[in-house]
Parts: sequence; structure tokens; C-alpha cells
Amino acid sequence: MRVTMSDKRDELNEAEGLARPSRRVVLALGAAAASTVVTIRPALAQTAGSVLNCEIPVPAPEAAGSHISADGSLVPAGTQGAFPPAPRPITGEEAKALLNGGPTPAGMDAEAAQAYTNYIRRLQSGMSGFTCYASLQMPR
Amino acid sequence: MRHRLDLTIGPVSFRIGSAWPQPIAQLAALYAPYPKPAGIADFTVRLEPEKPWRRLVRPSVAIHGDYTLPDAAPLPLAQGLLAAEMGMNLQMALGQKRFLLLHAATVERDGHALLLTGHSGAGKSTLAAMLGEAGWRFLGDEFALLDPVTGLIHPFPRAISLKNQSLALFDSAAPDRLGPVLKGTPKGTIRHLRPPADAIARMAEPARPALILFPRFNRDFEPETRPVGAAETFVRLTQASTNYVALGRPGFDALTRLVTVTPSFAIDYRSGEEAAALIDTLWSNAT
Amino acid sequence: MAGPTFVADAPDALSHVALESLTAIYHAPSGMTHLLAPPAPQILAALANRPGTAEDVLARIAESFDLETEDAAAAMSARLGELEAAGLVRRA
Amino acid sequence: MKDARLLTRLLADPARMAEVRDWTGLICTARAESLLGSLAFRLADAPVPAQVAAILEDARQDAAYARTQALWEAEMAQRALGDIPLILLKGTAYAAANLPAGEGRSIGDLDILVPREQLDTAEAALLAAGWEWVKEDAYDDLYYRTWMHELPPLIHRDRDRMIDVHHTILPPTARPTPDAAALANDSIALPNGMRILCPEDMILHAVAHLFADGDLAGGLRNLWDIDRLLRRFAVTEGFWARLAARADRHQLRPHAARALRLARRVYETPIDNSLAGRAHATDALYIRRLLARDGWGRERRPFTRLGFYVRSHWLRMPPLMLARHLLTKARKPR
Repeated sequence: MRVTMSDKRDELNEAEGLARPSRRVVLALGAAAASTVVTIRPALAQTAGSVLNCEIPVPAPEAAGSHISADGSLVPAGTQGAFPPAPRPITGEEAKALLNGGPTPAGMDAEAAQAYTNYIRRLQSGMSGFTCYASLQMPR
Repeated sequence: MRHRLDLTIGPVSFRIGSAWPQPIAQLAALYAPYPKPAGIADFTVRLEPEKPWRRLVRPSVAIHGDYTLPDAAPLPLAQGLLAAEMGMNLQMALGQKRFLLLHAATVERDGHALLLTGHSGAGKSTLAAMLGEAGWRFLGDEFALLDPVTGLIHPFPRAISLKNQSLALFDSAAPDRLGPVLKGTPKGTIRHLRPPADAIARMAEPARPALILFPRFNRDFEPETRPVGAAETFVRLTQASTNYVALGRPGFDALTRLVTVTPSFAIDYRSGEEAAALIDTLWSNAT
Repeated sequence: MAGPTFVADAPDALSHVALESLTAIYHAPSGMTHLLAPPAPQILAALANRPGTAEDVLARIAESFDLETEDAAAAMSARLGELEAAGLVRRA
Repeated sequence: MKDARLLTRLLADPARMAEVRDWTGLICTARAESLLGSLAFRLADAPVPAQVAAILEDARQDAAYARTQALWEAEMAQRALGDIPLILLKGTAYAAANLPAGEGRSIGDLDILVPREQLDTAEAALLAAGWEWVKEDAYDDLYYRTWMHELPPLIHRDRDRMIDVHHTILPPTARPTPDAAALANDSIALPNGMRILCPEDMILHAVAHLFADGDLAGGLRNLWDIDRLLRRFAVTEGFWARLAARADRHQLRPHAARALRLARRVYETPIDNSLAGRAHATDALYIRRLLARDGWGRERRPFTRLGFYVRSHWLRMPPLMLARHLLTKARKPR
């Protein structure tokens, strides 16, 4: 689910430049860094709004007490330049706006909100808030 | 549970239990003309307080059932009808295994189905509702059910969820077709509209998919139509399906067949009339 | 340069559907769907039930295609790495 | 339906189908106990109403897919671990060995056993092959590594599937101390090179799992595993004596005896009376707890449940350690 639609679009467009079937085909092997395999992942994406009214605690209760550094990783409380936990869970709608570069949720500091956004981006399956985050990864 | 309603919608039946009478009464009114279920429900939805005392004190409705998602926040009791609708959607999204579930609105004409898909807010509910009042048969505004064996789309004509500005478009609908206005929901103001009578009467009749559209509503765009290739449609539809992966081989066969035989376009539109005109043109070329 | 030897599943483990220039495949042992761009499908065909190194694969593919890449060895080992991560080829 | 009794009676003997009045309730209970797939296999040939047949067919398809996914995850772990033996546990083991216990069973995480001395190598191999830690919290990490019988959970970054790497089958803090070396040494190779525990150990692991994990949550499914395994293996000569000896070796004799008595009461499992021992007054309490699920899929008898929750923690940890654990958890604001 972390492969977003825009990544896939790029790869699809890239691929269109590759071989076209004919009798004796020229086959490009691609640059070493290019990608020729995209795996379809399970999705909740577009349906999520219909099934879920969700919240993301920052950080997850499992890591409560940790602070959040600007890149979204968890660090011990008091770390220089890190932000304290979000004063309340971030709602799905707020997270969606943040991920799209939208407004800072009410009552939050703009820089802290950026750190929270990066934290949300790094969420993984099994962590509180992941289902909510995953559901926001909509193709557009 | 204290209050209960059973519903059959297209090929799927639900048992909905609630700790409070209001959501059940609202559902019963909205779905009054639907046929009574044969007795066995595919899915169970439970609307219940998070903690026992929250049934009476600041009541809030948690959405539970056969399938439940973590991270879900409860809704206030005033939005209990929305909770019931979300609960049914949740069971479909996580539990449906007989049909490939596509997040799409669907309408039908002459036995052929038009699928409108894309992210929420693209206007597909409103478009499907409008087309349903204008000569098309409404099949559903939320999920298209693709039968992997036959390749047909089965109707799933649930109440249509009208949002924000589109509420006004249906003010003239018969009052008994409209649910209560739900203000301040996570998706803004919502009002449910019961589908037209023929959509309910013919809800057991499937249709062959003929055209897939990715509509996008935006007042600032010039109206535009762009063909979408099979590979892109395929990837987009896998991401518009909650059960594509879980269906395994039958899902792969059904979806690859759908995208290789069905023309697909993205359309940008500024108004309902503009969309209807674009759809008419594409439809006459496709069927 | 000997490099590791790879092998792919027998052809009946895969269903292919061409979607324009891409290939959608259903991989029965994993239940996963992958979208492949060339030369991935050709590499899978070259390794189906027939182990080989990156060099072997290049030679097998060159029997039916003209190869066009500056550093074929590096590109091929990148392709094999991707296919291995997806579980479509394994070390023999 | 007030409890799950009808579900367990039907699993034990599908001919009792005629007793079912409320199929919706039965299906809902079975889903809530993760037993719908198992029920679907048991009722595969039964003349159920058409709507029920369709729901059960869906459940069988779902189970078939769960099996594919689980076996694939095992395959990928085997590719990653190379020469380290891959010993499968629980659901994936039942599926890989085609045991009746695997029929229709849902399978969540991949559970594997790795000998303690190879744990570091295995961890490194998995991390190199794309598995990542689920939690980053240092306390949880230390807690797992010091007191638990497994590594902190890992998840694969592309496939989103979790793996639990065990080095024994009970936390080192639990009062019984199973013989972890014997578990690995006596494991059995399958034709594809993967390994499973020997039958007696497989059963004793299911027993340990039933009593040691949480609040007896999911207990009906765990007990169903035990029933299926016992019925499958009890037919071999000398089985009960081997099971008794093995239970002694792993210090699980009283647990095995209790599990046997519960299996007989709940699933009518044929068991060895001398190993099962005399019925205990608390057996009834366990059964009440196991069956505490109503026809709406809700858990019943919250007071019984709470008692079991506290008990399960005490069984896993010495009291002072529990206090420290609960304190750390409590200090983290929710």
C-alpha cells in the first residue's frame, strides 16, 4: 500500500517506452535503478471514507511518552529539536489534509504538525493508526 | 441486542443490532419498501456503546460486527444512521468474498452497466443519483459487485449518501425518500436518499459492464475526456477494491477480463449537465 | 564472473494477461499479482524450470531479442534482484 | 443463543445440524471465534439451506487463500534463512503438513521456532531479507528480549506479513520450563525441507498456547486445534504414553491433563482417562469462559473474563516483574 498511485503511474509511463512486440524485438534491459516489477497490494484506500471514521494517535500508545523528531522518528523526551506528542489524536480528515500539504490542525504548532505528518508517513502495519493512515493513501 | 432490523440489498443480507432505538427506526423508514429478508443474514452489524455506561451518558455509537477495524472512532448518537450505513459498508469491504468489490457507483441502461469510479469527492454518488432520476436504472453509489463467474455487475442499491452542496439537488425528491439531515459528520453534512422504485424492484437483475469512467468534478477545469489504458485501469481498480487480493485467482481473471474488454475514460466536468453530455457521447460509442 | 544461479517457477505456476505494453501475472504459489514491464517476462521465461546465472539469462534472451543496454551485466543483475525480492525467481 | 455451545456441538458432530434454529447467530458466533472456516469444512457435505451453503463456500475459499498466503510466507522465510532450519509452528505447520487441524483454519502471523544459539543469525538474515521491526519502543524491545519466548514481532516491508520468531514455547518467566532443545532436536522434516514439531510436541505447544496466551481469548479455536491433533495422532500405537512422557519433560503435565478434560467436555474428544486425571472443580469455570460468546458475536460474562486476564499475567511473570511491567505501561499516558 505504500506504493502510491503516482509512483505506479510513473512506472507505467516509463514502461511504455520499452519494447514493443514485433518480429525481431529490441529489448532494453533498463537502467540498474529502474523498476520492472510492481506488486499489487491490498487496498482499503478509496472505500475507507465509507467504512471508517478514524483517528491517528501521535505517537501510538505503544510508544507514548516519546517525542517526535522533525523527520517523524521517535526519540526520547527532551531531545533537542524534537516535538512533544500531539495534544490529541489527529483525525483522518486532518491527516489527509496534512499529507496533501494542507492546513495545520486547530491548536497545533505548524512545525510540530510537519513532524507529526512525517511520523504518520512512517507508520507500519501493526502500529496504532496504521489502518487509518493506509486508508488515506488514495490514488488521485 | 435490544433493537434489530434485517435488510436485504441486492444479493447481500444484513442483520443490524443496536443498543438504541433511533438508528433502527431511521433505517427502517429509509428502507421501508425493500423486500423482507428470507431469514439468514450474510453479515451482522452491531451499534453499541464503547463502555456500557455510554449507552445513556453522552451516548456515542461504536461500529462493530462480524468484521471490525481498529482505529475507528465512534460517532455521536445523532449520526447513528450514518454509523449503521458505515457498519454495512465495513462488513462488505472486509467480509465480502463472493463478488469482486469495486468502489464505484453504477447505473444501467438496456442491460449494460456504466461504472463510475475514483476517489471520494469525485462526485460519483451525485452523478449516479442524478442519472438514476433521468432514465437510467440506479444500481448503487458505493460498491459495484462483479461476479467472477459471469462477469456481470450485481446491483447493490443502498440508500444514496448525498453530501454537502449536492443535498440541494434533491430537495424536490419525495419526502419519504429522504433521511434526516446529519450535520457535522466526518464528511460534512450528509443526507440519505432512497433509490428510485425501479432500482429496488429490479435489484436482483445484474447487468453486463460496458463502460468505465473516472469522473472528476472541478469548477476550474475545462470539460475533458481522456482514454485510460487497460494497465492503468487495472491498477486503479485493484486500488479501488478491498477484496481484490483476497479473492486470489478468480479476482485476477475477473478483473483482467473486465479491463481488457471494457472501454475506460477519465472525464473532467464542471456541472451535472456537462457530465451527462460527456457520458451520453461516450455511452453511444461504447454500446 | 560466476554470480549466483537463479531459477523461476514452471510456466503453469503463472497466468499471464497482456495489458498494453505490460504483463499482468498471477503467481499461484503466492497468490500475488504483479505487473511486469519488459524484460521481466522474458527473464522469467528464460529461467522457467531451467537454472542459470545472469550471463546465461543474457545469452538465452539474446537468442530471440536484440539487447540494448550499456551495461548489460549490471542491468540484468538488478532485474534478477527485483524478481528475487518479489519471489518470482529464487536461488537454485 | 446465549453461548457457543451449539457451535462446539456441531463441530464435534455435524449430524446435529437439525438442532440449528438460528443460522445467522451460529455463523456470527463462529466468525467471532475464528471457527467459521473449520465449521465450513465440517459441514461441507451437509444439506444446509442454500444461503448457508453459499456463506460456507465463501469461508472455504477464504481458508484456501489463507493457506496459500501462509505457505508462501513460510517459503519466503525459508529462502531468507538459508541453512538455518525452519521449524514451523501452529497454523502454518498444520497447513504445511496437511493435518486436519489445518482444514479451514485462519492463519495470522507466521510462527517459527529457531534454536536459541541461532537466534542472532536468524534475526540478521530476516532483517537482510526485508523484514523490519514493528515497534520502535526501547522498553518493549527490552521487555521482549529479556522476558519473552520470542523476538519482538517483525513485519515484511513489501508483503505486510508478520513473523514471530520463537526460541521456546513459553516465556522463560512462566513456571513450566519446556525443554526448548528437545523441541528442535526432535522436530520432523517435511518433503520440502521445512520442519514441524513432533506430534506430541505439537499438541503440547497447542496446550501451552491455550493456557498461557492472554485471557483464554480465542480459546475455542485453540482447543479445536487440540481436538483435531489428538484425533489424528491418537490412533498411532503407544501415543498416550509418549504424550505423557513428553508432557513431563516439558513440565506441562497438569496443563495437558486439563486441556484433555476440556477437549472431552467441549468437543467430545476421545482421550486417555489416566492422563486426563480426575475432573477438577475449576474445569466448569474454564468451560464457561471458553463458551462465553453470544449469537451477536459478543463476549459474555465480563467478570469471568477479568479474572482470567489477571491470572494469565501472573502465570507468565513473577509478581514483582508484573508490577514493574504494569507500572511502565501505566506511566505511558494513553
